[in-house]
Amino acid sequence: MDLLPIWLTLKLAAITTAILLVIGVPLAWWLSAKRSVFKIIIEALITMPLVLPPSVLGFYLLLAFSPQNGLSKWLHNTFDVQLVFSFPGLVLASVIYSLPFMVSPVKSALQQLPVSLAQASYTLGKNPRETFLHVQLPNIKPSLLTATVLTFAHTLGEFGVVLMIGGNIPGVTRVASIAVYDAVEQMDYTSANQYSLVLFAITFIMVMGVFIYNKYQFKSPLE
Amino acid sequence: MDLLPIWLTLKLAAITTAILLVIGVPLAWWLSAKRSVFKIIIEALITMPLVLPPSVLGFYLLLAFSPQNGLSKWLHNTFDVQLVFSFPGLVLASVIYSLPFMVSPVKSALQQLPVSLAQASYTLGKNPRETFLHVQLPNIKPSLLTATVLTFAHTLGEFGVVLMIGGNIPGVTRVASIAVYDAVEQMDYTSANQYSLVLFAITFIMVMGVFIYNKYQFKSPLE
Amino acid sequence: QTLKVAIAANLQPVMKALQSDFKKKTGITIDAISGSSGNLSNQIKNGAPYDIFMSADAAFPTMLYKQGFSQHQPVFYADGVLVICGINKTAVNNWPSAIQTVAVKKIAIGNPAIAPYGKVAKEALEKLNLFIKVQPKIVFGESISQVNTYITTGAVDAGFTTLSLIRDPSNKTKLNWALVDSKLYTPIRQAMILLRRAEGNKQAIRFYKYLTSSAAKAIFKSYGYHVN
Amino acid sequence: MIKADIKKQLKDGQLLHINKAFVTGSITRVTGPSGAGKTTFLKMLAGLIKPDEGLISVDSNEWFNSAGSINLTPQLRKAGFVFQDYALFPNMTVMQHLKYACGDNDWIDDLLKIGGLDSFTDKKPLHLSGGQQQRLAILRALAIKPNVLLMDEPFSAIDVKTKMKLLADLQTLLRDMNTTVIAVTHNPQELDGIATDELIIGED
Amino acid sequence: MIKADIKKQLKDGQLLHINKAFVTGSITRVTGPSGAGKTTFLKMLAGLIKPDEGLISVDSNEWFNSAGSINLTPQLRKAGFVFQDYALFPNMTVMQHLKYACGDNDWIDDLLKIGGLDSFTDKKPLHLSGGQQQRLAILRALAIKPNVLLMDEPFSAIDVKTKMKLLADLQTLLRDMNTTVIAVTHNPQELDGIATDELIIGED
Ligand SMILES: Nc1ncnc2c1ncn2[C@@H]1O[C@H](COP(=O)(O)OP(=O)(O)OP(=O)(O)O)[C@@H](O)[C@H]1O
Ligand SMILES: Nc1ncnc2c1ncn2[C@@H]1O[C@H](COP(=O)(O)OP(=O)(O)OP(=O)(O)O)[C@@H](O)[C@H]1O
Ligand code: MOO
Ligand SMILES: [Mg+2]
Ligand SMILES: [Mg+2]
Repeated sequence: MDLLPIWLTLKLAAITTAILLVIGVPLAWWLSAKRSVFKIIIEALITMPLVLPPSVLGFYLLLAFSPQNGLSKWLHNTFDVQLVFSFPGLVLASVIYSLPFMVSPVKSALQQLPVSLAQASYTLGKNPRETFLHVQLPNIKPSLLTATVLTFAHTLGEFGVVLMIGGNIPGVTRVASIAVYDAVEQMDYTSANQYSLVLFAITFIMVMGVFIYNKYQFKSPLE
Repeated sequence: MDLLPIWLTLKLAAITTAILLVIGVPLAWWLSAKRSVFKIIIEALITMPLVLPPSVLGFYLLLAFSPQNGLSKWLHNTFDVQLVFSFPGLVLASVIYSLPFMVSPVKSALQQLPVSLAQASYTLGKNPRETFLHVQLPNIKPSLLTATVLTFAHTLGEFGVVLMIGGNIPGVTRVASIAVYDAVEQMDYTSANQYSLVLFAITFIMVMGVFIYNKYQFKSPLE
Repeated sequence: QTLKVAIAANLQPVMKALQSDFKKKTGITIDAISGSSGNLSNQIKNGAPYDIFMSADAAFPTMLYKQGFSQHQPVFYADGVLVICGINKTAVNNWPSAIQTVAVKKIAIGNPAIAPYGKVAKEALEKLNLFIKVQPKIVFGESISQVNTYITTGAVDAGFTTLSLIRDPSNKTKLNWALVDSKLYTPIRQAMILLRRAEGNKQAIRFYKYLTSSAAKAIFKSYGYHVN
Repeated sequence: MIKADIKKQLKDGQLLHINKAFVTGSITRVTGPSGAGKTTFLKMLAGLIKPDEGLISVDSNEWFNSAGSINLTPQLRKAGFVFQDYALFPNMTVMQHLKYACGDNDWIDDLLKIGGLDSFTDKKPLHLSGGQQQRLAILRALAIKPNVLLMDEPFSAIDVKTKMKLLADLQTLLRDMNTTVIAVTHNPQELDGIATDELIIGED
Repeated sequence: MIKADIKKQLKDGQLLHINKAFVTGSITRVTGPSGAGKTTFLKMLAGLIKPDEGLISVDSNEWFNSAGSINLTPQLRKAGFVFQDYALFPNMTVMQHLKYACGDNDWIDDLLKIGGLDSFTDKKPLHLSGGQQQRLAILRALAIKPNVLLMDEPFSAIDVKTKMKLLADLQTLLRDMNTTVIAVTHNPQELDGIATDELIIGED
């Protein structure tokens, strides 16, 4: 078994998760506060990758990333960044694809905190940012962990989008899910089975780990 | 645009959702009650399709569904049911694939009900089944609706598994997500775009609908 | 950076031999990316970073050439051979009548729109006036590779594929097969092009030339392809 | 006569040990600091929490006996229970609450009058004030005509005037039914002149 | 002197109208039935809920004025607030709560002694009894040395003995700081002899 696709997948998942922690958590915070119709539309858009066929997402990304496209052309000429059939492109696609896995659980956890927690912090003179960092975020740690692990695992499992905009290039876009597909197509069922088992083992252990941790952890009275 | 794939997809999603309501809701109830290590393992397994690459699931289903396989052969000989390249096969795959979308939200909603609700019902002499039907289920309606809509929408979006076990048969297994992929591969971007827009519109309207409903509905104090 | 060669799925078995032979001769490593000819063409159109595209027909490379993805006309490198193949004998012995029996439940062919081997399979069935009759049994593979998968897992009883599958020494599944009469389909004239980004890439040009060398021809031949 | 001699290791480490007999028809006031185990005690009587060891018997029936492995379900004990958080069913109207508990319409009408909820029969809990919610919780527990009525802070949300009227009515009713009442309260003056017995849990 | 003349349409349809002045250093007891709007009134004073119209002024500063579109944030008002549900931070120990609120270690030590929490400084709320949690909520509100102290049912979970001791200590402290106190309570006897003024909300 060629381990390159496994490493590539882990790298993709790690980078995607890191990016989503940075942009997804503040986004969740923004969404958790007073709702407006505009926010509901944004939230629905964020949820879309959860339900939209990967082939539809892949198709639009292919069009957007294609060098024929103005923005992609400009990116390519200016920064020498090509998005289609490239690792940066996969990262961007994965960020979009896994966004709801980070945003939704964090958002609902924030909404489930009693409002009086933030209010108490305000009456102590603390601004919303301090309140978020010192009061709200520390009290949704289990949800944050769950969101992080599921985001990571879900990115490991990304397939359809990569199939369309990745192109199965070894070491660049040939992630494990594609390697399984490729091995099956090459009738190399031994490799397909090995990749599958590795992926299954990694994701299963992660999911189990989170579940058991969430069961046995010091339970906050808020959940 | 050939509308057959759209109808087929809607049919698949409707049947899958109906089946999952019947098996997923009791399963969620069972999981929501006192937890054991065994239940955690079951729960992790149910969560797997959310994070496992569709190509892995597709690979194993291909092996399991192949008429060479003992069980499939028996099914075939006894009931004349063929699972590979058939609509029943897609239904079975979709049920597995969308299971976590039904079970997880219903389970957490049940767990978030105050335990005293069920206890109150018990002290009135009601058994767990009556309590579930008359007290617990009616009070998680919004979550049940969300789970149903997301299950339906997520089944609409199924791609990787169908790609591997469907065989792209018009009217049987050529669902909309496959039609998009197929059109893109044929460089027929007009059709790809039409299918994509239809799928995007359907799923977006459903997701928005649930979000708005959940916002404006009569809010139960329990959520 | 290694060379990236996009290959039509039917070439998968022979490519392994070509790669190792070329590596032995030149020390150059090649990454092969396989798919149906149409799928690969679509990827190239959208910017896939491939150096050479080896198609299963001439139409796709010609289209890419006309659209400016190459500065050179496509070049023929081999002619493919269509076979019908299955795990059980029943489906392939006297296949035109066998595939009409109830014993044959599913028949795999490549997607005619993107896989040239599927296109000729359909053509052969149509010539025999069988296509309409067996249509309910037909399943479409995304590429000839997927057809091969369906055959070797036993998911279908029979499938139309390339002779190189049979000649592939690494294929351990015991297969029953029969040639499809070459009069039933237009010759599968497989062509390749050197893509724009490989322009001036000495290694790419070297492999491109190697493919029409006698050494390569011998390998193609041993996998059942016709070369001249 | 209800006899309870039970032990329970509480989650916070304390050992709760209660040994007490309640005369049939008596009204016992249970007091004690927060977290002492008052709610836990009531729930053990109702069969909602299992004691670690001991014995609970009601007249000649054993409800719980760790030695004989007897542990009746809450359904079989059918103790009326007024929960500290009311535990009303958000999906049910006042009337549906009472109909869920019992089928006797005359009895339901009587209860609605006693609780002063007769003009709110089609309201769901969300649209009731805190005091009305609490009264509904009491009526629901009474709807099953329980022999034992366990009440956890049953009057905390009811203002003094309403409480006095309700208590007077309840007293007659409970005397008629000969119900044994065990009521937890934080306010030591509450139930003065009504309670006939007292249990203090966890006072050091 | 705190002056409030504010109106608020409550979610249940009632109109809450309060017009009252609170003398600096006074202790006002607020009573009234459940749901009348006591908590809402305190939150409007603290800037956590916006009144529909009216005026709130503290000495010569306007905190809220619907005519002049003035509405100070809670951060600027810095009213000490003891929440009905305590609103303790589950992630913080007793000490961290007080340090989050103020930087004066001597003051924190004083508070811990008054609240009898000096031996629990490294405990998180989950490991405190209800009464200890409530005392921590009071100490946290005092940590910012507020001019105005708003307390919502601050003694409901504290047993009588502890309450008496705490009240005595608080009284001295509040007098020293000249803090204006507004305290909601359900128990009409509570704060007898301590409260210097009274506000009844929503009694018909
Ligand atoms: N099923 C259980 N098993 C063991 N301990 C429990 C159980 N349920 C609750 N406890 C613990 O018992 C202790 C006492 O809780 P309980 O609710 O009985 O106190 P209480 O006297 O009713 O207090 P309050 O006046 O605040 O209502 C708490 O520490 C709680 O965590
Ligand atoms: N931000 C708000 N705007 C309008 N109405 C509100 C707001 N917050 C709460 N209410 C409503 O005001 C009413 C009074 O609630 P409040 O909590 O002030 O009562 P209370 O007097 O404190 O009762 P309790 O004694 O039960 O604590 C309730 O019907 C509540 O729904
Ligand atoms: O080799 Mo093909 O392009 O799949 O027929
Ligand atoms: Mg209690
Ligand atoms: Mg209040």
